[in-house]
Amino acid sequence: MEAILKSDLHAKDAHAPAKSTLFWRPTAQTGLISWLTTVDHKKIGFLYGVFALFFFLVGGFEALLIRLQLMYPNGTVLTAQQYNTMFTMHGTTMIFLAVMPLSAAFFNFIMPLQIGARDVAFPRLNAFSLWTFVAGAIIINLGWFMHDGAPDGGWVGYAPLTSKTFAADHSIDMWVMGLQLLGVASIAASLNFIVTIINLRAPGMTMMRLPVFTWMTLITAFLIVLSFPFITIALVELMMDRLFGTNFFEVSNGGMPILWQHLFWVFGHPEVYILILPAMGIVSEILPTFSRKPLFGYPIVVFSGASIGFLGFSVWSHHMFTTGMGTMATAAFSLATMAIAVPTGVKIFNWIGTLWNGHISMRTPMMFALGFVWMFMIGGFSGVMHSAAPADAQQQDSYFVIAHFHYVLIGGSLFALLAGIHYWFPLMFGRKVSEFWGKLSFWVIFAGFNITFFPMHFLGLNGMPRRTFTYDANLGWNAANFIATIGALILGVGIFIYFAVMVYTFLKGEKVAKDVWDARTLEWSLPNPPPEYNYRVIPTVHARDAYWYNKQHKEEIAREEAEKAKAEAAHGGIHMPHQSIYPFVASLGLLIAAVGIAVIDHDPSPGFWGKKIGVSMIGGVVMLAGIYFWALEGNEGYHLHLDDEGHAPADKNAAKH
Amino acid sequence: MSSHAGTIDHHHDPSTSTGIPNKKLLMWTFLASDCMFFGALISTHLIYRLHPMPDAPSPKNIFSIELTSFSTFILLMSSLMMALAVTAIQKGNLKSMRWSILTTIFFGSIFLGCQVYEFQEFVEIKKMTITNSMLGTTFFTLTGTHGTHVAIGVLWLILMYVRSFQPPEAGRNAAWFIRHAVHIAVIIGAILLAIFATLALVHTLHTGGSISAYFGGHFAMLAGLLACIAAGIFLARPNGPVNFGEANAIDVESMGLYWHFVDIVWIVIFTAVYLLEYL
Amino acid sequence: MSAPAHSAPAAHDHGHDESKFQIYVQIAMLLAVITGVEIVGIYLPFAKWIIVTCLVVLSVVKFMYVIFYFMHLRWDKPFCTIMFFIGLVLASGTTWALLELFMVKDSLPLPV
Amino acid sequence: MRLSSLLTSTARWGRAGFALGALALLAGCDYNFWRMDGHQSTITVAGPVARSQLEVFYVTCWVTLVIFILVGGVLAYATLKFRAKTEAEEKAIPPEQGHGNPLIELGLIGASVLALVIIAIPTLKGIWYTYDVPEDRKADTYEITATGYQWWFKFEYPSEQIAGSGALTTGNELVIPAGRPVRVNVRAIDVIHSFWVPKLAGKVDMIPNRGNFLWLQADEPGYFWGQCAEYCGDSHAVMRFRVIALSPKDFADWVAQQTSPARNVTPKPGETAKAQFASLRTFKQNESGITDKYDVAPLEAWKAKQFPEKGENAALIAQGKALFVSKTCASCHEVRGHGAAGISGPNLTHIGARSMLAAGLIENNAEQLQRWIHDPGAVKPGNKMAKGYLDNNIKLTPENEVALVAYLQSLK
Ligand code: HEA
Ligand code: HEA
Ligand code: HEC
Ligand code: CUA
Ligand SMILES: [Cu+2]
Repeated sequence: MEAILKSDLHAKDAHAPAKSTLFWRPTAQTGLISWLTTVDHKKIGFLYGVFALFFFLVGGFEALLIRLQLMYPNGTVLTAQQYNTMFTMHGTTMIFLAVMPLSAAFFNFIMPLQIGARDVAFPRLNAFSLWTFVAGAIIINLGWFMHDGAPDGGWVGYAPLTSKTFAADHSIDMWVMGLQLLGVASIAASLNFIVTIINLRAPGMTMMRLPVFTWMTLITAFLIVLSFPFITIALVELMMDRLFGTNFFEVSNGGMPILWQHLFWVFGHPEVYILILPAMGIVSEILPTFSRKPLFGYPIVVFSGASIGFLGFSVWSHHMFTTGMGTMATAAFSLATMAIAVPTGVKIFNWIGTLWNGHISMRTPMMFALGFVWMFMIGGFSGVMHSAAPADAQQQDSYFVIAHFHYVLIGGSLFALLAGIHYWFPLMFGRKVSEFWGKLSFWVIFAGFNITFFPMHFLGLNGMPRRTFTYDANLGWNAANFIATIGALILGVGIFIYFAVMVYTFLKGEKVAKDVWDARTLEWSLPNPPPEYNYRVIPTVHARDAYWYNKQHKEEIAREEAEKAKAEAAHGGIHMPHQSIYPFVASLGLLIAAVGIAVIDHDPSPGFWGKKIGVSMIGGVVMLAGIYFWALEGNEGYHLHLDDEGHAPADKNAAKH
Repeated sequence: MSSHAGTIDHHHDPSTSTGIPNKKLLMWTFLASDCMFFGALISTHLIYRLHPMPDAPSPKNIFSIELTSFSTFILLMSSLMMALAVTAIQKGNLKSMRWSILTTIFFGSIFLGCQVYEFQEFVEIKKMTITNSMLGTTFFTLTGTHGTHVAIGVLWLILMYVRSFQPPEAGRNAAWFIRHAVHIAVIIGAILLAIFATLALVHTLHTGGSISAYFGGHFAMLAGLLACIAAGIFLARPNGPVNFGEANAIDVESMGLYWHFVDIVWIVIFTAVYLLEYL
Repeated sequence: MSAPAHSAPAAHDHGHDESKFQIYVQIAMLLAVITGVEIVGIYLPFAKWIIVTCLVVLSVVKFMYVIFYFMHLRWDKPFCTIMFFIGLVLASGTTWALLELFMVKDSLPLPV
Repeated sequence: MRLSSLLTSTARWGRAGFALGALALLAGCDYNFWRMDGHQSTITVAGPVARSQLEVFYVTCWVTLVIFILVGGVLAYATLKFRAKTEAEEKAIPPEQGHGNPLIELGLIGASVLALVIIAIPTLKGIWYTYDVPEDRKADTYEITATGYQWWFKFEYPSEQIAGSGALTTGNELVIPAGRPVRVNVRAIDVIHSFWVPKLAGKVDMIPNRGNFLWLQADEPGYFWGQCAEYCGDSHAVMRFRVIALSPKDFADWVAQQTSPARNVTPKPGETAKAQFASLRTFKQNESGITDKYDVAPLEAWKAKQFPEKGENAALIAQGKALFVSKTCASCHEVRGHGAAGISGPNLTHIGARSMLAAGLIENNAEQLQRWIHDPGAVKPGNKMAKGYLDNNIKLTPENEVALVAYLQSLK
């Protein structure tokens, strides 16, 4: 393993004795400390998943309240302010705290396994991303527990409604600072993924052999690092307006509120592809596995993913067709938006091509994946209807948009993510959800989803505006709203079944051997759950569906592995990174600083800055200290020496080099 | 594990799939992302410059192109020194690297000093604040963000410089840790004191005050500055073997990429924000 | 993590580095000169568009020199260049598009 | 459980789910939502702009529907046809196959592009057509300025100038001539709003510091529902308005009536204010403010509102007129000719002749009007009138309320 040793740049430490008196080297494998200090991509992925699912339930609960309020005309479940808070938090939660981190969970857990790596390129940065995400989620949700209440500016936070003049309390501050932290977390994580995918591929894993899910991870990561800066700047400008009285969106001093919309949607449109591309990656793994065929048109699926990502940067103004951009700009964005249908269609066609002539086995993941293809198609078609600007003038901000994006977000992203959970569950936990309960939950979710959102197309065309807490009985919207609410309740039941079964399976589900699905990609060559070091021997990749090839060439591969294992043992065992608390400390500092900026009153009486600056500074110092120690403690790690059964010796420190 | 002295190829890292060291790839990707940050900020500034309020202040009457040209020149030179620092450490020439880094820090601090001076002048003499006009808002935010990047760069340079004195087995050496912290504090102190002393001197000269009054009035500040410099020299004396060498070139190089990027952003700002206003 | 173990890493060209020093200094001088030309340029009595074009071109030249030499893109793997240019091109493209969008007649802010 | 039994049982459950859904559908059948002809329908349109937008929609709808049937058909076929029937077949590996087929891919890409071209052509036409009044109709165009406020609309008629007080101004009900193109300049002062009358035209945003406009035309006289379509804070949902299109003659009459000052009702000597008040009942949260009869013939109802109410009590009205000033109403509302010239609320000069109150939220009748001035905040969450006048601790007695109501009703 010369390679790994070389990547370890602390040359001198090679001779250093084990004990460090200055830096805490946690080694706990269980308990709170082990989770707070973990740098293992699998544990981090698991934590992302747990937080994401929790927030999905919270967001779903908010959605149910929305639906209950709208069940009948002139509903009284929520007040206007509560309702506005609810859809703001529902949108923000679902997009930033549920679907994105759930994708991140898969990026973390699966992607390194798929490329035959032992971890991501920067394990501690990975931990930092996780905890910063958690910090952001806390800040956004802090309002529920405070007098000012949770944010109510809509998930797009259009200025000047979110400026100090029209939203004087702290709720918007929390929204801004929370999103800001989520941005930091997402960018840091994505930088890490990009480097990992580009640089840590196993020998033979060329770019055109990468599993499609890994490809989509790469493209998504690119979208994140390139689009989040725009919302970051938009939020900085809004925050400067709110804190220091600058003029970015201050109309009386020449500010143009429309600028916020541009900055937001330059981010916002790529964001929706950030939500869908991982889903497409998951589906591109599941369909071949259960059709028992390689993916049809691999290169073109990859290429279309990249072009969706690229085109995604040139269409943002289709969210602004009604802002009066003039004919030329409207036409240009209209056409560019339509163009995206082509690469997306290519994916659909190739998925069908994958099924063609296969031996399709209808297991639960496959059900969700096929559900995805159907539902996403419908959502995509209503997207194309939006892209025709004159038609969109009637649809914009109506329930037609709500229908469109729930079809792509739930029928699309969420279905695929639920499919992914089922698909990789046996690998992650060594247990498998029972087919009966899996399929039952699928059908209930599928039916509930369509009953909820299909009528919304009609509501939209019938003129029901979105973000409205009430409506009158004489507008012809009663039936559709009632049905949608019933659908949402059915959907809720479906989700409940899904999670109940998942928890049950996690605890007492049927144990399965490795590679239950007879799958194609490398991660399935691992025992389940995968050991901390992933691969005992870094695999050599010979073909696109690497593990499929290996299964076909068993002897050759066995010989190869034995040789490599010997070479590796000779070189000092498996290199593992140390656990570290400092990424957590740095995130904690960010959390404190954000609380200081967002929540503490700007009280001018005791000294100019009041207490605000104090708390923010404490946070800043904690963060800097975290980063400083993080840099100083170094990344030398330790070595694992496996015995023949693949067990590591109990005491890790003893294995230090 | 051996340090392969003399055989490290700085353009190829065999442990990665592409041969590009991870840290370098990380930095380049981050810089691509940073392009978008500054793209958003510069767009904001230019959009508002192209659609000013009727009574908007004219930048021509506010900017001082001489000062800005000077600081632009300084920043370019700092970039040169940074590039030299990287070459030095790639050849294992620690001493040369330290001097180059120190010079880079020095130039960077001059740039920051100029910016502090510029901001102060705009606010106090030209009466342009961050709140009283759109120009102030976008100008201060844009150049301020750039200045923050420079400040972070200077801090990073300082940390790297001090890091180059780290003895082997530092993890067990608490005394070193304290020395290390003091060293950093001393350098930051020296920079801050130097900036403020210089600004005060400029102020004195501008307002026609006497030099002796300046020395009298700022005695403590100047004494502190001298003390910091002395302490800095003392802490930088040769003190046994260090754990910093050719293998760390990648760290210095990544830092260099960041520093140069800050420089090229300034190239764009200098043209788009300053020069174009004079046409 | 390990790529196919390349045989002996390409011999490190120390000789090259002496000339690098020269190159760096020369480029720094060149950059300084260009900056000087730019500053003089804004006072020249030419048509505005000529000067703007010249300024843009000169800045781009400076920019390219810094990234290709100081930041060694010239000597690095092309992948680094691609990586950076993705961000650069998108950022410039978006900035350009935004400026255009705000120049459209319909987008002009209301006269006060 | 065996796989086959599994499949049948899930299929059973699936069917049960759909049955449940169908039940839900039936439950709501009193209002048939497939028939999309509500007041804000974008399908049953009443003007050329909305019609052209609808045509574009139909094109997109048909094209995508055809593609859906084709692609979905193939997908369904593939799923059913290539499904592994037995467990053995599931385990077996299908024969080695190609990894793609460039010809098919290119063909499908070409077909998609073609489909998009079919959509793109009417789209482009529509963009230019809906943008501004066609050249040949320009001369005939009627111009109006609409301004959005949190949470009501102000409408100004620049071509109807009134000596001493500028352009004719109304609130929340926009009256336009039918059969003529109307160009609406949309403005906003506080936050972003959007002007949307679904049956006449798609929406255009009202953005502070930005000069947007749209055009629309009502083919026939009619009464149309409008709605603010950009989230603008607490009461966005109930920021509504109405558009009333009148025949040229009716329109001219209306303008003549509106441009005259507020109506004066002078009490006959000796007439006393009858404290005839319907004691205010308590309203539920969000209780509807419209009666069932209301939208049977809205245009006729609106027309009826143009004439003085029967049984007016002139003395009561005079009392209300005095209260309107003493209770600070006049500081926010204008009643031209009655010395009230506030500008932060809707112009009330002819409020009695409007069909709706509080920006299209409640019907304009005595009961609802009293409900409104009694506690505007309970009717419309967070609105500025509640903040402005109830927060000033101005308490109206029931007698005050009745007098004010009578007064406002008299302003025809
Ligand atoms: C997962 C997220 C996701 C995805 C993938 C998409 C995909 C698309 N979206 Fe959507 N969109 C959202 C999430 C998403 N959207 C959200 C959240 C909003 C609302 C934001 C807010 O305001 O709050 C929104 C809003 C939105 C609008 C603005 C509506 C408005 O507010 O007025 C528009 C307008 O053009 C649009 C268009 C599209 C298009 C053209 C696609 C295309 O990518 C779809 C392409 C797919 C297909 C077309 C189907 C498959 C193709 C074939 C089978 C090939 C053949 C087909 C043809 C030739 C037509 N979307
Ligand atoms: C990925 C994103 C995502 C997802 C998954 C969903 C899921 C759902 N959404 Fe929505 N939604 C958005 C993104 C998403 N949404 C966005 C971005 C907006 C726009 C916001 C804005 O306008 O600013 C929006 C807006 C929106 C509206 C419009 C509000 C308005 O404009 O006035 C509605 C209305 O019906 C709605 C409904 C639903 C429903 C019923 C679900 C269901 O699918 C939810 C299913 C889940 C459950 C039913 C949970 C089940 C759990 C339990 C029953 C347990 C509960 C207990 C605990 C909390 C422990 N959503
Ligand atoms: C602080 C300013 C303010 C004061 C004082 C005020 N109003 Fe209002 N009024 C408003 C505003 C603002 C609205 C629009 C509210 C909305 O629809 O959101 C309004 C709306 C109305 C309406 C409905 C108008 C329409 O076109 O729908 C009536 C009637 C009315 N006010 C009557 C009164 C009376 C009577 C009083 C005094 C008792 C009064 N107002 C005092 C600000 C005020
Ligand atoms: Cu005004 Cu919504
Ligand atoms: Cu979009």
